[in-house]
Amino acid sequence: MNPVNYVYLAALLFTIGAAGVLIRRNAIVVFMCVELMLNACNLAFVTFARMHGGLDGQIVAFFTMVVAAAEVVVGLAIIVSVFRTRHSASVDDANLMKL
Amino acid sequence: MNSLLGLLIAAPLLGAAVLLLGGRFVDRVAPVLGSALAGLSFVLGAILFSNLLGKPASGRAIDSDLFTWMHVGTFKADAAFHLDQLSMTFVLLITGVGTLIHIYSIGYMAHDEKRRKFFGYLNLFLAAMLILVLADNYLLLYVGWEGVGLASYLLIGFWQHKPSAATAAKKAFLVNRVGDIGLAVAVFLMFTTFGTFTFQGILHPSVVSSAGQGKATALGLVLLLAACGKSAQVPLQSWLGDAMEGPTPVSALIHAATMVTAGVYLITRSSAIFNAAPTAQLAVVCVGAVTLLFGAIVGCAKDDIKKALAGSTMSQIGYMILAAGLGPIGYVFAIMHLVTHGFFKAGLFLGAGSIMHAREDEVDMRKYGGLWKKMPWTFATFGLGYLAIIGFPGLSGFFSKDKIIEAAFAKGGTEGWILGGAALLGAAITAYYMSRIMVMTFFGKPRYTTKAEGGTSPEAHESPAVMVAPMVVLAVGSVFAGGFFSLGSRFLHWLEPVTGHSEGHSPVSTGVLTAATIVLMLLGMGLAWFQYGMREVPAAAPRSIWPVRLARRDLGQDDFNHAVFVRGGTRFADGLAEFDAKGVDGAVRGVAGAVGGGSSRLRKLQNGYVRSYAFSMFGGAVLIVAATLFMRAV
Amino acid sequence: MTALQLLAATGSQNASTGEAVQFWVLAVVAVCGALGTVLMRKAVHSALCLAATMIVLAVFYFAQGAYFLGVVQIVVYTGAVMMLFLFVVMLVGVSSADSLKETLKGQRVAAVVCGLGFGILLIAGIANAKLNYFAGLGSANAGGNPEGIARLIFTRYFWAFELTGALLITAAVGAMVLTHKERIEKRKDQLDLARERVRKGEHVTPLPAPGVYARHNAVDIPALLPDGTPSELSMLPVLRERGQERDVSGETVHRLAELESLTDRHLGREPKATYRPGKRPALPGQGGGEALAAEPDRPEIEGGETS
Amino acid sequence: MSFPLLTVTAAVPAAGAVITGALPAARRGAAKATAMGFALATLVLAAVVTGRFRPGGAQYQLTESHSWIPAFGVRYQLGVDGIAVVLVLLTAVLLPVVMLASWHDADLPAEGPKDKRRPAGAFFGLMLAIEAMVIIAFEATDVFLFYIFFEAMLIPMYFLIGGFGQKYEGRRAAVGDSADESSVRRSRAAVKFLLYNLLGGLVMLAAVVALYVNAHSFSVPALQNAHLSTTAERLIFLGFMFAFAVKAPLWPLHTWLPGAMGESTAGTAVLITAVVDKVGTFAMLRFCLQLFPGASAWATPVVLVLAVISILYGAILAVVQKDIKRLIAYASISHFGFIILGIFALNSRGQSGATLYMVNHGISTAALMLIAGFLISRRGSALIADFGGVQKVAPILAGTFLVAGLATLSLPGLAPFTSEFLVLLGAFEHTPAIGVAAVVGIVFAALYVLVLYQRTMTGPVKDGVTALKDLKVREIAVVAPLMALLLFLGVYPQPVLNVVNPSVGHTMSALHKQDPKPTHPVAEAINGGSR
Repeated sequence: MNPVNYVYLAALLFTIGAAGVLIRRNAIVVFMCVELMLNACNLAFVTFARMHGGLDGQIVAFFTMVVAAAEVVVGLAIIVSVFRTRHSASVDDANLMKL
Repeated sequence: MNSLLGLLIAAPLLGAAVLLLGGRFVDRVAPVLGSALAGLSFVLGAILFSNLLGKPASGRAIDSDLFTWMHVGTFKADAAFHLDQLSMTFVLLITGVGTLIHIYSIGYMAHDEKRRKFFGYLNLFLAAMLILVLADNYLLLYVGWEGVGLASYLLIGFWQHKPSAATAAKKAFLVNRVGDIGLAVAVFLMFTTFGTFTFQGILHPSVVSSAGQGKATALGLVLLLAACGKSAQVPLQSWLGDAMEGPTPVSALIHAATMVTAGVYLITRSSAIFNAAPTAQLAVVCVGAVTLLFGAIVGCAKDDIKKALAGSTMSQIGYMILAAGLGPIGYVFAIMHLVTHGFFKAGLFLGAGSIMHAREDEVDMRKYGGLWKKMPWTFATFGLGYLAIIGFPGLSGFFSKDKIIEAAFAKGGTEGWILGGAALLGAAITAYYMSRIMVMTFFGKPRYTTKAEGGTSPEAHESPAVMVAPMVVLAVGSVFAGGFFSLGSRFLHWLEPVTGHSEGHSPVSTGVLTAATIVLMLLGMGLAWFQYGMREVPAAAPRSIWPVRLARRDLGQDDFNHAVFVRGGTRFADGLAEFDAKGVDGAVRGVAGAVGGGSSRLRKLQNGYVRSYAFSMFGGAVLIVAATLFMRAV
Repeated sequence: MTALQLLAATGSQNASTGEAVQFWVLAVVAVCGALGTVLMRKAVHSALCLAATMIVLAVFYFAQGAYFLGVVQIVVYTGAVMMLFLFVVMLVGVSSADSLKETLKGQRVAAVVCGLGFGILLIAGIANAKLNYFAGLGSANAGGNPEGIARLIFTRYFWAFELTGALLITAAVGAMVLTHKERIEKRKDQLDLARERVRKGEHVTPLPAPGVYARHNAVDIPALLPDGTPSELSMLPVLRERGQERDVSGETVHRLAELESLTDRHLGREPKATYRPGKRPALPGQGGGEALAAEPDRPEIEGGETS
Repeated sequence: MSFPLLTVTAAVPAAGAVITGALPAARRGAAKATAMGFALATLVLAAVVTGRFRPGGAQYQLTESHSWIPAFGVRYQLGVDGIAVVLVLLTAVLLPVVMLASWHDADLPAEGPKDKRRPAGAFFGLMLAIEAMVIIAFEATDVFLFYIFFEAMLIPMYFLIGGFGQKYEGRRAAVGDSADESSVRRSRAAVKFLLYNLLGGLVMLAAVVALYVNAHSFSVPALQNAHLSTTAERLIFLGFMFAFAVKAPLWPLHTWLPGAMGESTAGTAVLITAVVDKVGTFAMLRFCLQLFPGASAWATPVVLVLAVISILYGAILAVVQKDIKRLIAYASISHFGFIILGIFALNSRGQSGATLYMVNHGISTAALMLIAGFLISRRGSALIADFGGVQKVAPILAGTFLVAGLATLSLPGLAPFTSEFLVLLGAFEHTPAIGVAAVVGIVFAALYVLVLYQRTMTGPVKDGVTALKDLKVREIAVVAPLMALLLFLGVYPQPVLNVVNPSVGHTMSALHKQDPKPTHPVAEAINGGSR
């Protein structure tokens, strides 16, 4: 098997995640889909690291994880506080920016 | 001597500065200080004059280079002065008459609370006029040219609280500005053609002819435009009548004796250019001839004594311009008439001022009459000026005007006959309108009722000595100047080195011409006496036939200007303002509106749903990936 | 050296068969998990599916020689992050499911089309790229994978690493600030609450306690109103939300009717009063209580006594 | 390394802006004093710069150069030529004068709600910020550096226009519109100003990028030797010219100016027209002509015609304006026409004249506008129709107003005449028809000035004017130096020309042009040597 299949898999997961972001309305699920996309990218990075024979790809994936963790923390905090005020976790309900 | 030249100008300039900036502190000394500085400048002029007389006739010139004014590349404009016979003549006239009028004003303006400013402006005028005639290049001349325009503006509008005065001042300045265009273009043309604009550089027959007749004609025409503006010649004559809104000493000094003759100075000074451009000369004589008749006709119809005199001034300057346009035959006589005119017209205006002073600024001659008994000094001096201007034999006007008529005939051919005829006719009309003024003012019964008699007018009285004295001096000048100048062709020899002179040969003999002039003059006087002396002058102007009405309305000059320039210009400007708001700015606002409309449609994409935005991002990403792949594939 | 390590170490065009098998099996799981994340209606299920995918990915990391990352993936992602997700899901309402109705016109179709297009483009792009040679991590991992990563992090990526530290701290502080609720008014004590109730005019008395006739005082049974219908106020809303409500009102009323008919028969009169919901017995509490107390073998009694 | 004089000259007002702006709103007096102190310090520094500048030396002097963004070759590169020196000095001279004139403009308004009041510190801080940016724009010899400050000065200007309107002593005249309406119009004018200039800046940005792509440098001295293809040169020239023509402003890109000047305070209006807009004409000289000589020559006919249109159009529209400030704004449009005419006459008379014109116009417009501001604030209205007979009640005000007006109509003896003459001469040398057409502008100039003077100052004293007070000591202190400068430069402009001429010579050599020779030079024999 050619390890490039990992990249195909990553592309597939990324696409599914992206579609999920567009389709789902529950902010938490949207967030999960974003995480899915990030994970797909990580997989691609790891595969590329293997392809190039260096660890830099893994480092990038590592940083991605760190940043994702930070993002999750803040993002979920936002969701919680939005939920508190609006009693809804739907992204469609947070539409105060609408004209 | 060189430094005296600077001092000559500096004296009145200093006076202007002190009087205008000094504030209330100099209020009390203002009349004396202003007059003293004018007198000082006259004394300096006299010293310079004696110095010039001491030099040989060909080398009578004093130069004074003060500093470099502007210097860019090959362009160099100096603040430099050049005194020769021509400018000397003007210096003496300006400072002499100027001093007299300063003195007169001490009396005339005694009760005006702003007299400090008045004397300041008068001094400013003297300085500017001196710069005008002493400049050694056309640019500095331009400075003086506009400077006298400014002084004229300030003095015409001296009684600013009168809207008519403010309007007249503005009009004078604007019409003069139109003429200034000519002078400015002349300077540009000189520089691009000759690379210089100094008198010494350009005013030389070989230099002017090197540029060709076309350039010379162009120069002559633009200079004529300038002269028309300043000297109130047709078609830029309309401001002079209104300029009579200014105090009468101003009318005497600026709008009779000195400033309005600057055009004559300009043409005479530029004789080398005009000599090389017959077409331009023809234009000059046409302007002169037309104006001399125009002014004379207007002068016949006016009941306002100052406006009648203004018409006369216009006419007399027409004579001068005519003479100057005749070329070397006429330059000297143009200047001679200018000087004699300076005396008698200033005298006449001062006389008019004296009458107005006595009659509380009443200017309507129909409300005068029989003043000779009450104002003997004024009557005497005014009468002498009157005799001088109509060319009564032996008085100044006779000598100078007669020469001009002769020179006009000497032009030769049809042209000569037409010009000479016009000049002769002008002499007759001059006699008529001046006699009219004289008769209506001094003779007949008084057409007013004094307060003592239960009327509104004050009792007429003779003016104080400080006003009478200058009038007497000017009357003496009016009587004797012409004879003095003509005796042994003194004036001719004095000026010839500058202007050149050639004797013309008139197709009519001198004796016949003189006789004809005298006869015409007597005819004019007789007609006036018949019309105004023999019968009662109505207190209000009677309805008359249309030529008289037209003449009363300044031959329609203001109507024309108003219809074409004022109303047309206003309409054009309003249209342009509309265009600016709707057209230029409208185009901009149209674009803004289109953008606004477009974005209010596009705004609907902003539906506030985050998923929709995310979709846009994702769609964009898809497009970018597709484009990248496509580009790589291609 | 495990077999996996060996597999990863060899720089070659092809992975070993073992890895291939593992890939094909787990890839299916991963994709299913991903689809599940997107398609499950309940957030909890989505989260679990995502966790499954993440674990699979961790295995793939191991397979590709990224041991450190594999561990981090399991510990941080599957462990910490996913638990955080679940936590929030519980906080926000575990039962809330997306309604199936799409509010944005065409959004779902467009998303699917776009997604498909994107996927096809990506895959076409990858196929186009001819990624054939894999250098492998043999030399890079020679000193141990964590050691190699540590070396890089603390040398070349030192500043980036420091920055991530700052980022994490900021994120933590940010999360606290965002979720912290400042108490801006005085905390209401019992007196205030009582006053408020009186002022509003509803529930002047305390809320009814759950449970019926002392036999059913368990929290999952609503109290009955005088007409025999259950009082919603007496129940915890959470239980009702979960569908864990036990309505015993029908049974009780029925039994009451039985009791009355029994009494009528005993007193020898016409059984006129059958159960009608609108009609109330004169003193149902008293009479009922006695009657029910006489019933010895009701299984609910035990439950009721315990509470 | 030598003392970075140019940097310090720009940094002092910048520091002043920060400090003044940071002072608490209550400390109004302190803010004013601080701002004035910094402005005067800048004036001293500008004087030192002028003193250190050697006319006839290197083209750019007192240079500083540091790498800034090496990836794009952007350098922090300063240097002044003669043109920049006089303009820096002009800016430094005008700022204290404008501040003194605006001393109470930012005080609390007599009426209006409290929340609409703005601190004086912000007003004076913004002025200093503009000064700093303008000075550095004059000094920059790096296109990118120039561009940044060319754009950045819009921000403080925007707040000055939008935030501070004309202040009236006592009540507004009943004839004017309400304070709210004027506030709305003011913010619209500010937005218009910003949009116009941003658009210009945007086009210029594209040209700046294109310039770098084509020439791989931003340094003016280096770019002078760069070779661009004809098409590229023309397109980049157009991009630059558009921005400068908006700023200058040249017809038909002028419509922002009357609004901006009409709605803001007199001091702000002076800053717009006498300081900020000068950057546009200055940049035409430095960038358009020096970097794109071929394209400049190519575009000259069109620019000259537009300049003549500006001259006549601005002057004619000035005549029919009903608002004093808008009248002055249109007059400025006319004057900018003259400046651009001189610049694109492509000869030394025109360019020296245009530079001198920038200085003189700065002074004369400042004088006219500031005195008009005093007048308007006294009367509570800017409408010409509300005035009449002012000279009777306030002779000093009327007199100085007349002098400033006469300077505006270029009366000989006052500063603007010399420059206007040189500009017209240059234009005439280039194309006589253009010169003659432009000369007609002097009649209209006389018309609008005299009409303004006649309607406001002369005639019977109108109601509402009777109690008008004459100039106070502070206001005389504002007007006197301007008057002195007008007179001095009118009589003796040579000091400025001496500084400017060598730089114009550099520009001329960059243009590969020489002054036209007289067609029929006066023979030496007759002339007896040039005087």
